[in-house]
Amino acid sequence: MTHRSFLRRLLTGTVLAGTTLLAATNLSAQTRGGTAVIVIDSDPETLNAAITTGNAPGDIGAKLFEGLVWVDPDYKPQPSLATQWTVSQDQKTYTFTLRRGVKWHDGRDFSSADVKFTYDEALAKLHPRTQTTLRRLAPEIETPDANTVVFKLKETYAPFINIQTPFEAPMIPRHVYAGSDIKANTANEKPIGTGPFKFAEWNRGQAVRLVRNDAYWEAGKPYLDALVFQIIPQGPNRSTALETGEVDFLYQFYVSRPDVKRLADNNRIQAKRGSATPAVYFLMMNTARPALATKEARQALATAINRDLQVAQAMDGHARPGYGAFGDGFPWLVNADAAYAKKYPLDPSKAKALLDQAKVAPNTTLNLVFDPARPMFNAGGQIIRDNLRQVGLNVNLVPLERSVMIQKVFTERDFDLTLQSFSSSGDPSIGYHRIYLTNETRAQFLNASGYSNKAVDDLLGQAATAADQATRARLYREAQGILNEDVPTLVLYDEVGTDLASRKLNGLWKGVDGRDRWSEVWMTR
Amino acid sequence: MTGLALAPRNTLWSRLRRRPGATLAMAAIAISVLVAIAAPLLALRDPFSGSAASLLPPLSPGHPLGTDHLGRDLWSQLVYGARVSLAVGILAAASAVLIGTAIGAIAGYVGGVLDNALMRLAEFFQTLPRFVLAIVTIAFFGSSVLHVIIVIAILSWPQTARLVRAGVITLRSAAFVEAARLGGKSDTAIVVREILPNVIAPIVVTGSLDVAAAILLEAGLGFFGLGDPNLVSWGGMLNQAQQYLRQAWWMSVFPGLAITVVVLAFNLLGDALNDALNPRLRDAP
Amino acid sequence: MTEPLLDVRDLRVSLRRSGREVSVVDGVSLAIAPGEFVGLVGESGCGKSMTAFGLVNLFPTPAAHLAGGTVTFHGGRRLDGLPPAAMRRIRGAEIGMVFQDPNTYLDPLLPIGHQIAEALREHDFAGDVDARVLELLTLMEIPDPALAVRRFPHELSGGQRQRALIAAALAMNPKLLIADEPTTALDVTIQAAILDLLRRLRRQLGIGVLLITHDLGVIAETCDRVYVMYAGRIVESNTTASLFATPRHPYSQGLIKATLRPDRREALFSIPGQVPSPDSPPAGCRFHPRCPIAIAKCMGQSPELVSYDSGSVACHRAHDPAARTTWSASAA
Amino acid sequence: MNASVIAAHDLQHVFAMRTGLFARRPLYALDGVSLDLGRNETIALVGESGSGKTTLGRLLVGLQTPSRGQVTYRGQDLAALRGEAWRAFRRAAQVVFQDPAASLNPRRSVASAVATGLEGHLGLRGTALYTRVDELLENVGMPPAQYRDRLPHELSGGQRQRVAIARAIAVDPEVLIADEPVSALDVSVRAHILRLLQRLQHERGLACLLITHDLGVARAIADRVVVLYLGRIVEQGPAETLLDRPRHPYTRSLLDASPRPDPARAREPQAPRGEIPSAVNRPTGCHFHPRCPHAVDRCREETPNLRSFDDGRLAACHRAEEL
Amino acid sequence: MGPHELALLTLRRLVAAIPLVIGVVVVNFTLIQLAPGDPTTALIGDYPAPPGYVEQVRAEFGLDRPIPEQLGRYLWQVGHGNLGYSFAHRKDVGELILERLPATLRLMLTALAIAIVLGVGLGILAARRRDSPLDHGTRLFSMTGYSVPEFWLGQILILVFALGLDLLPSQGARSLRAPPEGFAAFLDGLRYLALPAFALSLRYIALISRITRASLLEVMNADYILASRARGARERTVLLAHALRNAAPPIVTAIAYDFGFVLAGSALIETVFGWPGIGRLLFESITRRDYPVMTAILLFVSLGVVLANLIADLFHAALDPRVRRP
Repeated sequence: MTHRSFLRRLLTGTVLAGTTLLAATNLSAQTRGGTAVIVIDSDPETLNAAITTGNAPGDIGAKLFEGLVWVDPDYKPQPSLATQWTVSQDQKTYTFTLRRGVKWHDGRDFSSADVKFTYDEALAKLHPRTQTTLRRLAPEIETPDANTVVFKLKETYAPFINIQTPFEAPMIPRHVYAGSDIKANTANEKPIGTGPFKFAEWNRGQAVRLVRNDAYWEAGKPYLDALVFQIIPQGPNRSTALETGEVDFLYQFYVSRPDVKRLADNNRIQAKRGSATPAVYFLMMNTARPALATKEARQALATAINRDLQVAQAMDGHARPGYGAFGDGFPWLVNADAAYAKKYPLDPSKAKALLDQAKVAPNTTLNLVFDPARPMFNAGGQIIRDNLRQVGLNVNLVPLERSVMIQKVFTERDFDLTLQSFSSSGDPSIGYHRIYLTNETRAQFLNASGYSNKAVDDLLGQAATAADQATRARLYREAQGILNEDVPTLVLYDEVGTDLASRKLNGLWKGVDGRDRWSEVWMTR
Repeated sequence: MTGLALAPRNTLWSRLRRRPGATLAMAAIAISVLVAIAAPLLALRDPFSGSAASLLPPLSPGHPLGTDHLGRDLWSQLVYGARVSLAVGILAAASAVLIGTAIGAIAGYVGGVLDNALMRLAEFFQTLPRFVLAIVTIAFFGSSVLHVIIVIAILSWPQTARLVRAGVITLRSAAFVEAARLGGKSDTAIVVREILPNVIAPIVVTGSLDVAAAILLEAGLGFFGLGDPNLVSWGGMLNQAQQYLRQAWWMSVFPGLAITVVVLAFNLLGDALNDALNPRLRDAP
Repeated sequence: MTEPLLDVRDLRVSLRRSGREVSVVDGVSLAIAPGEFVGLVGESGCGKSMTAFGLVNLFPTPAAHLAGGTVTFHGGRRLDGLPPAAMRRIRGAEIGMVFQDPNTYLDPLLPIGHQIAEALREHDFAGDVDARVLELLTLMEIPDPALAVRRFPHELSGGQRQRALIAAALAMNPKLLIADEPTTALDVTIQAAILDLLRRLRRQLGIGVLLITHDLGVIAETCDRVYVMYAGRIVESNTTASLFATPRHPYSQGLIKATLRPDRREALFSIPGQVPSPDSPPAGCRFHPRCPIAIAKCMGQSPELVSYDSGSVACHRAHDPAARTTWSASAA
Repeated sequence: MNASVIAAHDLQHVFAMRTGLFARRPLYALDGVSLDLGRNETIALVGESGSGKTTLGRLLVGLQTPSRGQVTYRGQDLAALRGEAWRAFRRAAQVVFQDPAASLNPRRSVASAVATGLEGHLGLRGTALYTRVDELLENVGMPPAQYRDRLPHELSGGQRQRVAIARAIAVDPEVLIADEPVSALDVSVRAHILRLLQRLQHERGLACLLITHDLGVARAIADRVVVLYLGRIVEQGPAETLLDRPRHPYTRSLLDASPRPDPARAREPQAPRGEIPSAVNRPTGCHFHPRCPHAVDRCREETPNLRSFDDGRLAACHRAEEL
Repeated sequence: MGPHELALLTLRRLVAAIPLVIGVVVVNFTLIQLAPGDPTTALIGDYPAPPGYVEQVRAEFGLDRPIPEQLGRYLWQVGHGNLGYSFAHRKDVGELILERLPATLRLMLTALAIAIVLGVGLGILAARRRDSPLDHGTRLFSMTGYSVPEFWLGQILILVFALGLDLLPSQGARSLRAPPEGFAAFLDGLRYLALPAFALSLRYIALISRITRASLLEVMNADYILASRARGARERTVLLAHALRNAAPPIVTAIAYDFGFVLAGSALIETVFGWPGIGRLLFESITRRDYPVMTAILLFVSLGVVLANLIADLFHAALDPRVRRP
């Protein structure tokens, strides 16, 4: 068992034990009332969570909108707008029974027509992530009655139920959006959902304010009277605001890492370590460049770069050193035999030898392109530069504004090395395959290393559609064997996030994602 | 007119020296320039060489000012950073002054439509939000020190141009200029040899203030992460320090102080020069 | 002379320059009787203006200050050493001042009526300020006073500006008017008109006037008595008629001889050399380096101001007949 | 009188003066002025400020171009001069300016000021230049060894003016315009400068135009006097007769107003009424009529022409004979 | 000054400003267009977009048109009061700016008011006691204020006053948890204003005090000051009626001239203090490549500068009769 999964069990166990205990001893401790202040970093581009994957809209949207299910910390789907569901034998037909008596914030009834509308018109066309999935699955949606929805998929897709969350598939009202341009609908600024909180006001640049939905379907919930999403653009200032009590909740995405230790030690603050969604940070190498064309050269870099230092200094310890091609965020698929720790322990003299072998001239200069808005890339770049100098390579740091970086790296492929991070989005097939699959499109956020290996493409293709976990694990292990040897991309670390909250808040982290399930949060006064 | 005349050097020097601020400022500038030149000698370690000993506080063994989040020696960074800050400040200001002087002299001397056009251009550049444009431009051209210098110079010349133009206009019909004209001097000779030496005072003053402004602007760009990460600069150090403000105040305080002191020195010098060169503010004749 | 309006004894004014004290007015004594029109003449740099400023202890530069002497004003009051607040109540109320350049001595941003009224308001004038301003403008012969009150300096001609300045100086009916080169910046025709005005005002109001000028022609046409000043000292004083008829001091003689006249063509004459800088005045008689009849004594010993007939002179050779026509030989 | 070196023919100089949002009104600095300046003579140009004296001087040396009329140098229109001819004229006409402090570059030495034209026009360099500069300084009574390297602020006003004169005569000009050369100087040293000008004029046969507001100065060295009022010549003639017996009431009022060092002269207040009007609002007819004690209706309506009189004088007054 | 004169003067200055403003729009637009990077990347997020999606978005916002055409369309729209549509905020730019404008005005005007009061006050003190310890002290203070990087100062202020002393809030413009009403809301607003307004004003205190001092010193040497004293005027009269009035034009000019820079400064300060104004919107739109918002804000800044200069001109005209003549 990896260190990390152990930690999660431990944490989950604690939280569960805690709630059970509370539930058993004193139910009335869950008091009504209070306003919680949650931090976001900038104005959301829209409040319609069905057409964006932005963090802020997701955060706010999770309180306004609901999916058919929510996912608990053990990745188990739990009933939300759907009370129950069945899966056909071939795993291609999903039937959901909808909750009765659910009303939209404007008082209209929620029905299966809303689900079909949301899928057909919003998610499949406008949701940046879900639409890619749906394009492959091409579901046919039937609504036999107001409370039943049937999805018929073209392909099997193991995580299908798990994407029915308020983040991946939030339900929006048909009666508001039908017949309009969904992207331009004014309801995107004054959203209507079914969730525990209702939209109240949006002061641009300052805050979005939600108030309790008194007509929420789950009686007695939510506990809080209001939620305020305060905008604080700068990381350290967000930490400060939590310390001074100006805000109550800091989602891991918005946490300034160097502050975590101090904040966690503060007895007015509680912390929860652990990421909802695995994500890897990596160094992609341009195999089209002569100096990086050979695997020996790339292995030399893997041997010369200090991944522990990256974790300690670039991430302030909030990461696990790179394990292999897919990190170790999905413990079931890791290939211990091919692990970086075994293959590429830090060894500058061996790296030099490998470089000689690859006929890379000493003092070759490599351009390292990155987005300077990400602090860990600034620091990481400096560390890599220092590491590679030890083995006789010069690194020229090229910080580029995000959109310019995208153009340089993904469109023009004008780089030697680049620092990037990809999120798994819950499954390696969604988020990680794109790092390695042969890619000729030059679209952004895909494999830009120029690496192309038919064997890898085949293995990953099978892994994406294989229905059972054991098969998938075997395919992934095999792929790792190849990829960890070829290292077109060196995974530097797996992110470990930490949510931070005021101790006044109780009942947090009921869902796998800290932004979810705020209907259960209550405030000590 | 005599207001624009620069008094002979010795008296300027003595007037400057009588101002306590000026002496301090010149000393501070001299020290920072020396530090920048002697950086390799003064630095204790390679400023880029990292170690696991990160975030050591000041007065740690081997690290008088402590280390940063990558375990690099702050003192060595500070010393090398002086090079970038001063080079950017001085070169940018010098370029701005050169451009401004040329444009101002041409506009003022030639007059007419050309003057109008050039001054509109100057006005135009002054209306543009400088810092914002600098950010956009640096983001576009990439953040190298040379680009920073060019951008600051291009955005800073109008002030000098206006002053030079005003001086040239006052002087172009001055009796001694007309005498030179009657004496058969060419226009270029008149501008360069008769007029410009007499408008040096405001040029020197704005030049000095421009250095201060350029250092601040560079620091601002660095703070926004638009500095050149392949060099150590004080602004860049502040940018890195942002994240560690609460953990390692020294990462922010030392470069912040360094910027303040050097900028202050150039501002004080400009102010003192202004006083010393402005005859209307002088003591009784 | 009965009780003088102003009696100045041994007035000294110094400048602080580069940490040194430089004496610019060095023991000047002069007196003005009530209603008397007295001239103070000399080249620029002789300390005429500094003498005038010293009288009211108000200097154009903070470097200048009184360094000694007594100033006794009307009713035996001592002005030297008076605290600033008391001195302020004298200035503008009992002693008015008019300056050289009417363009710069009027505040460009305020209507002239306001500036004239300032003198009244600051001295808590008891009567109707507006009426008094109109009265003054009428007295100064400024056309259309009711309109002129609201005019700004730039809307007036040079002559009218000077009249406005005089009006402000006379607003509180002072007993003494100090006029420092009041016509130098003006055209001759306007100069004549302003001088006419001053003469008339003296007759009408009976005020004493101290007129400072470098122009002997102006003195000749206006003053009762003259003081001739050279390098910070008075070298000669007399009634105007006597001074012009029989100047005793070589400097006075030279000044008169050097004055160009439009009515007859005379040989061009100028005094050689220049006024010494107050930083390093010559020893003995300060005029000796320029004086054609200087003797050894002149270089070593400073001559006292000695009275004779109606006047007094500071020259070692004042009683030497040769000294009456000092410049005849050197006239070129 | 010799043949003219520089002559003005019916010169008019007009500025556009802004008087409203879009309105401009003409300001007549000079209007119909003709003047001959011959070799070896000194003409004094007198008048109050605003009469156009300085403008006329600047037009004559080509520092400004007239709106109408022409200036001729040796019979050639200045406007037509180009290249060498223009440079020759530039060299031939030099100016001594009013304020000696302003006419010297505060940052350049006495020698370099005097050298201006020698370098610019004659192309002298090195020893030849130094020798010539020293000669010139000697000539204006400034021992070169003592003054050569001084800066203007180390000189007295009279000395500065001598340097300016040395600079002007350095290029052997034919015409010298002296614009109020002594008005900024002390009474006691004015004669020095005037005498110097007089001597140089005689020695070199210069055509000299002395611009002054001081009739005493005019009387001292001028051969002829020209009186300007509001941009027009009102009287012109030999210095002696003109100043002794002015024909124009304006000349008379100027004379009356000039102070003289003579307390015996019982001068009754005779200052002309009012002040010189603005050149934007010139009175009709004879411009002087509002201030003239002798004005009649005709003066208000009809502009008097400049008429010759048998004593060699010209005057522009309808009543010149009667008065 | 009559209303007629005032109107004429205003009109003339406005007419003169038109080409300037158009020039600013054109250059801003061109510069931003020249800059690499694609605004659609902000819209698409961190995930590979499906094929054709980028093109679709680009077409939708007219980004596929030639730049001159985009400029022409933009100018036409701006001329009609339409500032475009923000990709990042999915909102009309005009509305977006108008929503943010009050906060910025509140911050800037407060900072400006502090700067004017303190700056002019310190400037007078320093000038009145020239070369005294007070003068040197004031100048050193103002000079230091002028030299400290404001973003750094902002963070130090937060550290000291919000964290260290727990006196003032560090973020935002008003209490969000329980918004107060009436006078309490005003006080609440002041508490939030204090730190950012001070941080923003420090530079301008320095600037204004320096100019006030220099201008006063120059004016105090003027002849009319001497004349006023010779008239027996009290020092208070000399200072208020003559000296300050005559010293005002350069001070006003400097304030107007720096108006544009105050906004640039507020972009930094608003970011540090989480102030919901235009400055931060600008900063955010730069990082998001939100072209329409950037061009619109740059236009606003330029208009602000033009307006500030106009006000300064009118102030001059009110003060100085010589300027009043058109």
